[in-house]
Amino acid sequence: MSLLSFTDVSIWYIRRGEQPSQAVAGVSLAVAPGELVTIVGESGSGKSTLIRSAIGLLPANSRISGEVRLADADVAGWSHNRFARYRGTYVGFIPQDPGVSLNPVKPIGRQIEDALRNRLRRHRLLPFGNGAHNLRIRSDAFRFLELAGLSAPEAIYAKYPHELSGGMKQRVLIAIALSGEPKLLIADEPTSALDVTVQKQILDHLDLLRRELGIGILLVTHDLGVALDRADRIVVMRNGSVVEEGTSGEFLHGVRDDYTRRLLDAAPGLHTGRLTPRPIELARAAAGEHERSTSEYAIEVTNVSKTFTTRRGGVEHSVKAADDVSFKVKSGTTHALVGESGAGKSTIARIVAGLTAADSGEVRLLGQAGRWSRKRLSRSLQFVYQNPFSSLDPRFSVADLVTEPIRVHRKDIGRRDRYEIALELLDGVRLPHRYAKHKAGELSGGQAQRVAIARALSLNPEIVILDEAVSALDVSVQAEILQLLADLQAAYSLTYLFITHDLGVVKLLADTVSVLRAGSVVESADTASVLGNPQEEYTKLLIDSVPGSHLKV
Amino acid sequence: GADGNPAVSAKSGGAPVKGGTLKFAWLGAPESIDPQINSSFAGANFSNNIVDRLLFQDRDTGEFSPWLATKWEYNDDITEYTFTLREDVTFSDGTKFNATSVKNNLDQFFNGDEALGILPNGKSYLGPYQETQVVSDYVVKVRFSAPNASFLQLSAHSGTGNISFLADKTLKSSAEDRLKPENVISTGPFIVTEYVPKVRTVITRRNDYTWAPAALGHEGPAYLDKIEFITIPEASVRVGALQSGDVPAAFDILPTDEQVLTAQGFELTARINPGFTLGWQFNLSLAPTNDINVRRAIVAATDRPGFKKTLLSNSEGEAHSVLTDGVPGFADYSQGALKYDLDLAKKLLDDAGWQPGADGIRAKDGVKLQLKGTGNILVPDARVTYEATQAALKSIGVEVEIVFDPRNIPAEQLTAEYHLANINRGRNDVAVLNTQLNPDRGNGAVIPADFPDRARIVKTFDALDTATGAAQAPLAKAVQDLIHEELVLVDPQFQTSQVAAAKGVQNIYLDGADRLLFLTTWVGGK
Amino acid sequence: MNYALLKLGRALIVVWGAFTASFILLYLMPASPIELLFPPNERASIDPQAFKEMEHAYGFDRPAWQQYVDRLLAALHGDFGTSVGTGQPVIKAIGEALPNTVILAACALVLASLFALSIAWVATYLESARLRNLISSVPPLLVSFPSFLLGLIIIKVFSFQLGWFPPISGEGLRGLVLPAVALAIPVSGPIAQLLLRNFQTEYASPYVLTSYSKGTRKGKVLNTEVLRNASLPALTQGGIIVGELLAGAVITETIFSRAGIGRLTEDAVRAQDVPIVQGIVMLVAVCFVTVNFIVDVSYPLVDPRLKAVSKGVTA
Amino acid sequence: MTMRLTTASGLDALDATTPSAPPRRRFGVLHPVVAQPGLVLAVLVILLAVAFCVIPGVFTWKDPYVPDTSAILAGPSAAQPFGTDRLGRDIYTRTVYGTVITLTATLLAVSIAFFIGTALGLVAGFVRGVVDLVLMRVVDVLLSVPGLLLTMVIVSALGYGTTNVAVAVGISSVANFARVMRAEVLKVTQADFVEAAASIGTHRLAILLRHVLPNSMSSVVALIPLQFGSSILAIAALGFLGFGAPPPQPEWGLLVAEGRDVLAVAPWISLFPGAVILSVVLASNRISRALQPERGL
Ligand SMILES: Nc1ncnc2c1ncn2[C@@H]1O[C@H](COP(=O)(O)OP(=O)(O)OP(=O)(O)O)[C@@H](O)[C@H]1O
Ligand SMILES: Nc1ncnc2c1ncn2[C@@H]1O[C@H](COP(=O)(O)OP(=O)(O)OP(=O)(O)O)[C@@H](O)[C@H]1O
Ligand SMILES: [Mg+2]
Ligand SMILES: [Mg+2]
Repeated sequence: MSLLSFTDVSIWYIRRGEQPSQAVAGVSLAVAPGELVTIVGESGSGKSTLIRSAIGLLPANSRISGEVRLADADVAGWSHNRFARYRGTYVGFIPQDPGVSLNPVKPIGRQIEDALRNRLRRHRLLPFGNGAHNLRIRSDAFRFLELAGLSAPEAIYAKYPHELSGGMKQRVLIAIALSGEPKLLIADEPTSALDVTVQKQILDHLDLLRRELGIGILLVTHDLGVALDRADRIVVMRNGSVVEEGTSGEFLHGVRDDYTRRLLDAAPGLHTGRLTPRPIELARAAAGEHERSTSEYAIEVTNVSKTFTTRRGGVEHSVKAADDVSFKVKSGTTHALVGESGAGKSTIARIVAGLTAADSGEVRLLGQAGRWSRKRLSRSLQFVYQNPFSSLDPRFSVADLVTEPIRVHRKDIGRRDRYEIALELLDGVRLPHRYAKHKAGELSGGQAQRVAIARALSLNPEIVILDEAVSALDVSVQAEILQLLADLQAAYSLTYLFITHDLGVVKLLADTVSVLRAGSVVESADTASVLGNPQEEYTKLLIDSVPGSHLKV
Repeated sequence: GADGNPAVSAKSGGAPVKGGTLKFAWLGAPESIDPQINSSFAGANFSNNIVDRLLFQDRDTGEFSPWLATKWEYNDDITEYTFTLREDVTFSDGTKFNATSVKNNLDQFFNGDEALGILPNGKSYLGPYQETQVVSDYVVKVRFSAPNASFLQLSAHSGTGNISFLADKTLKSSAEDRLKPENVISTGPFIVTEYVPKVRTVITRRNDYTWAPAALGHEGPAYLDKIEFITIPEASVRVGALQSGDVPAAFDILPTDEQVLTAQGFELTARINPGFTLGWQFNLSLAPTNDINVRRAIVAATDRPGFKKTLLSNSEGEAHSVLTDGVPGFADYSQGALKYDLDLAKKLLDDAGWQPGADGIRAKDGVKLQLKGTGNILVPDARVTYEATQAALKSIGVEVEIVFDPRNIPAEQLTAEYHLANINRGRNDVAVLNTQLNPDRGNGAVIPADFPDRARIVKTFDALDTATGAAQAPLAKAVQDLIHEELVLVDPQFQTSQVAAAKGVQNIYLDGADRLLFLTTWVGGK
Repeated sequence: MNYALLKLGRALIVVWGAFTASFILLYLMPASPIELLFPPNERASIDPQAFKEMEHAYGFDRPAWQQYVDRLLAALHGDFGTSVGTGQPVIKAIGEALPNTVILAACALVLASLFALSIAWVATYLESARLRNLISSVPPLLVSFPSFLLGLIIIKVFSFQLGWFPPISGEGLRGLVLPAVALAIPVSGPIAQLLLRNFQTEYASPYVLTSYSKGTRKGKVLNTEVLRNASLPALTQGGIIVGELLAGAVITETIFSRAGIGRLTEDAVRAQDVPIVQGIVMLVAVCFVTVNFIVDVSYPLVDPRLKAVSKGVTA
Repeated sequence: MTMRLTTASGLDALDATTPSAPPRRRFGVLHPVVAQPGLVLAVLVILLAVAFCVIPGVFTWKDPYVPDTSAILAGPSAAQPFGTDRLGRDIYTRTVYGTVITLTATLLAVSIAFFIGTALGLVAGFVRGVVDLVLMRVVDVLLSVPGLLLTMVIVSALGYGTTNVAVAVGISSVANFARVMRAEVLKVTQADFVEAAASIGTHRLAILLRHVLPNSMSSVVALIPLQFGSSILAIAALGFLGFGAPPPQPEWGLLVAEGRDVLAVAPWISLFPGAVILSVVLASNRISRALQPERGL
């Protein structure tokens, strides 16, 4: 018998005055004890909606039809209070974002004790005010924290969530989910917000729990690599329906569905070599040619250091974001900076782009040292931000956005001409002309990032710095943008400084790579040698953690 | 005096009952319990019960009779007053009241005392005060540098500017100490025993009080043990508290509530405020009110009988003169200069060349008949009558803008910008005309220095200071003629009143200046 | 510690600013305060000599800057001069009025908070969208109600019509009920709006889902998770709420015949009793900055996120 | 922090295979009426109030100023829907004609608050440093004295009258706009697109005018109707206390105040204008809520 079964479940969201929108359309699915089922799909495909219905956590504006069976009960549409009996004890839940899923003003220990108390009270095991029970609860809490992979629970027991790292918070959440000793765990992208190394640890741990405790796990992810690595069964969802279902092996041997195929192709972890640029119809930016430098290295960073000092609640903290960093980038090539969150990647990128001043060290661009004026610098170097929506003024039209640099630099070019240039630039990033009149807010993430790239190219720069320019995008969109970048690089002979935390992406695009950790360069060489033959322990760990990297298509 | 509007008055029922506490709700609160600081209405009403006057003024005839002084005389110039004092009067701390007490009090009232922080509170009331001489233990002489006929009434006055006598201990107390009840010592029938600013003031009977004014027909101490003055600023709450029985008596009853309360069986004690009738004084220095025809027209457009019929309450009176009916020397102009005649008003303006303009407002030589005036927010019905006059004037092409709360308009601005200034000044003496309108004194009508015949006008006014009693009557008539007929200085609206309402409280007494005197009041009956 | 000093410095600057601003405003007033001692139509007949002496006695005849410096120095010693109306020292007049207002305001604050909290709680707890909307529409109604009419209506209904409470709040707790309610209602409006919004945002936070997933019932989720997070930010409005209470007292105290800061304010403004008005402005400003200072300094203590971060532990 | 973006459909619209049309509206043009009856009602109330200002003659044929001694203190009836006052004037007519006085004053107050406040907030938030420090202390001072008290003090300094009251209410609300504007400007200047504009060498003033100002306006604009409502209340409260428009002007607060003393005898004098004030304030608050950028739930 299965722990959880969905039978023809459909879920709608209603909004006043609008037609209900269907987020899940007739899904049937079951999870057996000891089984790990993953649901894969792009953002908005209804993954979260579906699994939340199994624990009664759908928002109030949702409507459900079909049957959601936990053990023997059909729980579809139950109220919170009615559901309380099943939650925790029968089904545990690991939420998507550990950063916001713990109450920020409660100590960790209390949060897990709450869960334990709920269970004990329900079983009428907890007479009020009994010290022995409090002790028992505490030792239980320690036990579950350990079970979730936190080796020293005493150390974090009295701490608050903000004092823990993302991985630790996620483990606390796992401990909370386990504390009711549930038969079924539901995890909604439990690792998407975490670094790859941490992600691997957490997933390994879930695997272990499943094997040791025989818990059934329903795992949602948008990363096909993760699914292929671990799942007994993979379910691919799109637009609310299941488009394909099968085992990992079946998937690798060929999929029927076109969409699944594309997902598979796009998964960075499965890639082996560099992208080949496709030809682009050159639309020479009308901003005019300017002399291109002839120096061998476009970027030379020498002994750059940067320390940030912040005040919080009156106390000063200093963080060494860049520590004696040096690397060089040949003109016309791509250099990748990789490392975990907080390693200092952005800081270095911003120093190179002149957005942040370094404490010490030297940055040489196109063979020239010394200070560049903003205007001069922006002709040769452009910066593309991680989040296209925040880097594009939401009130400007796409045409205005991509030609804003031209408006600033070339007062002689009139409005009409600028519009022409804008259309050419949109061609360059393969965005249909009709978007020229749209506002940035009306675009999808991928489209917006294309606009940001077009804007960066408008002044015909030699260097483009891309700070996690694709991290915020869905895998399939990510692949398209990466391809576009490769195409553009070939067409315009650009030098890229490419920042990412995803080694899979590095393989696709970078000629050389620097691995950063806590502000300093651990290893810096050409991509093939770093990835193929890592010298440092840390690099090895990073490479090992890339999901799907062990699989062979 | 003429009694055009008999005031509603409580009937006293049965024999007086001794004892009991009276809770008495009213609008204001004494800003200080020092009787010499008496600029507020509530302050004067409260202190009237803890002090005595030299003389007692009959509220109907205006005649003076003995109180603390048994005898009084003045010289022919009316610059020197000699009072012979009662010898059995004591302050509540046991010290004697004598000629020195009078001197010390008048001196401090006039000069203040910087060391004690006492302001010269009486400076503007005592006028040309020079000194007080102690003739003997119980004879005292008050001297002025110029004739001051009105001092006689002032010595009986209980309204703003009254003279109160305090014991030496009080006179030597600092301003701050005088906020403590035990330091405020006087000769009156009650002693202040509790003072919570803006909330409550309690006065308690003096049992050894034996010097009530004979004219009041009362002997010995007061009947009530205690009176608790409770401040309820909101009119509707005050009446509500009265109706719900939370307080048995209340003062400052609004005209609109009179009828309701009478219908509910409350007894109303009401009296017209003696002195000026409430109204506008014209500004003779400003165009267009410097045109006598404009002034005449405004006076003719004011429907005084109409107000009495439709807007005013029972206790309020139609204005017959610049003076209220009861003031000695009053003359009636209601059928003459003050007659309501809208057509006449129009004709006056037409004849004077004020032609209606496109917007309906009259104009002459580019000057529009647009006037600025002040109103009065303290007397509720003043709002109504002024607004009615305003509407009537509008209908004949005169536009008036009224500022109803003129309290923060400085005097200079008032004379420089306002054509019509509200007056409403209490004093049961014709001298009030002199202080207010004499071009050499208050000059309320802002008569310019080069005004034709100014000297004669001043002389007519000044003459009021040179006579008292019956001799003053023709002089008073001459001044009123000047005001209403010759110069047209004021536009009276109506006679204001004070109203108290009560159930089961007998003989609430409003004295000659319309201030409360609780000497003869008792609770009980009914 | 530095942080507290910084906040304290700011608070002092604000108080000084309020002092200066009130001095300028009041000094620029058209009429001389002495004139205002007399009824308008008697002003012309004031003896000029007496006028001068009184002006001198109050110190209104000196140059503005000198008065400013003197007053500032005196104010530093807690002396705000004496009331022009009564001759009482300002500090004393305010000191006498303050306790009444504090009691009233404290009761009103408690009532208002409880009321606002209940609205927010119930509106979040209810499952029915219709009921939820109904309850959520209460705070805007409270905010929009003309408070000057409210007191009169309350007293008319509950005192005169029903006779439940005395109309004048002289003695005892019973007399405090109506004025406290009349003051609490308008004040609770903005608080309720704020709490309602906070409750909704907090209730929509993911950690609430975590709590539910532990098997907690809805009421307990609201009490143990949402309540604190949603109501703490309301503390930052503390200064403004205290100000609102004092301002609300102006009308409430008049209607319910209570002596207090509100009545004192209205009287003083009307009578243009400059020293008293300035004293009250200073009192309010000091209350505001004190409450804000306390909130600023204590907030890190109640919100662990703002506590000194002692080096995050890393996995 | 890593953040994943979701577009409305969550799909890249470039993808030819995915339909991404927004859900169709059920009620067509009428949609907002059915969806938000409260908002529609609020707009209607405001429109009616505006109509009162512009064409009062359409709503009543009486004169708001002429006394009528034959109908003194008459209760509400078909002829006088709101009853009459002590001079026999029709309260309904006076309320209609009073709208223009109250609303013009409100408009003046809100404009003062909006322009000065927004400018202060913009400068403080954009220039930062000492200017910010000084301006924010000024705002703190304004905030430290509650609105009603501050306006009372200002009015007593400036003198009574509608205009002065409006100016005073405006000044006392400057701080609200300044604070919101500053916070918004701070938020916007943190945005990557401002840095991006600066990095291509855009002039600071151009950044301020083209990027910062337009993007920070939405919150202050949403504050306008809210402030409009509270200004009506403040102006009415001052009118009630007798600081505002001189009689016989039918300013709303004054209308309520005129009935204050006769509440027991003729409650309609206060209650009807009071109800009108309530509904207009409620309506503008509702509109403000609709303008507020959506958040949470
Ligand atoms: N509370 C809600 N109200 C209305 N629509 C919603 C709500 N939550 C989600 N949706 C919509 O339902 C659809 C499915 O959302 P869901 O969160 O289940 O997708 P998902 O696959 O989990 O996406 P992601 O990978 O971004 O988490 C989306 O179009 C989303 O916009
Ligand atoms: N402006 C700043 N002020 C203070 N500290 C900063 C600032 N910018 C970065 N830091 C700190 O410097 C360190 C490195 O940050 P940086 O943004 O360069 O890391 P990153 O590798 O880009 O991380 P991520 O992958 O999360 O973007 C972090 O600890 C960060 O908190
Ligand atoms: Mg999801
Ligand atoms: Mg970064």
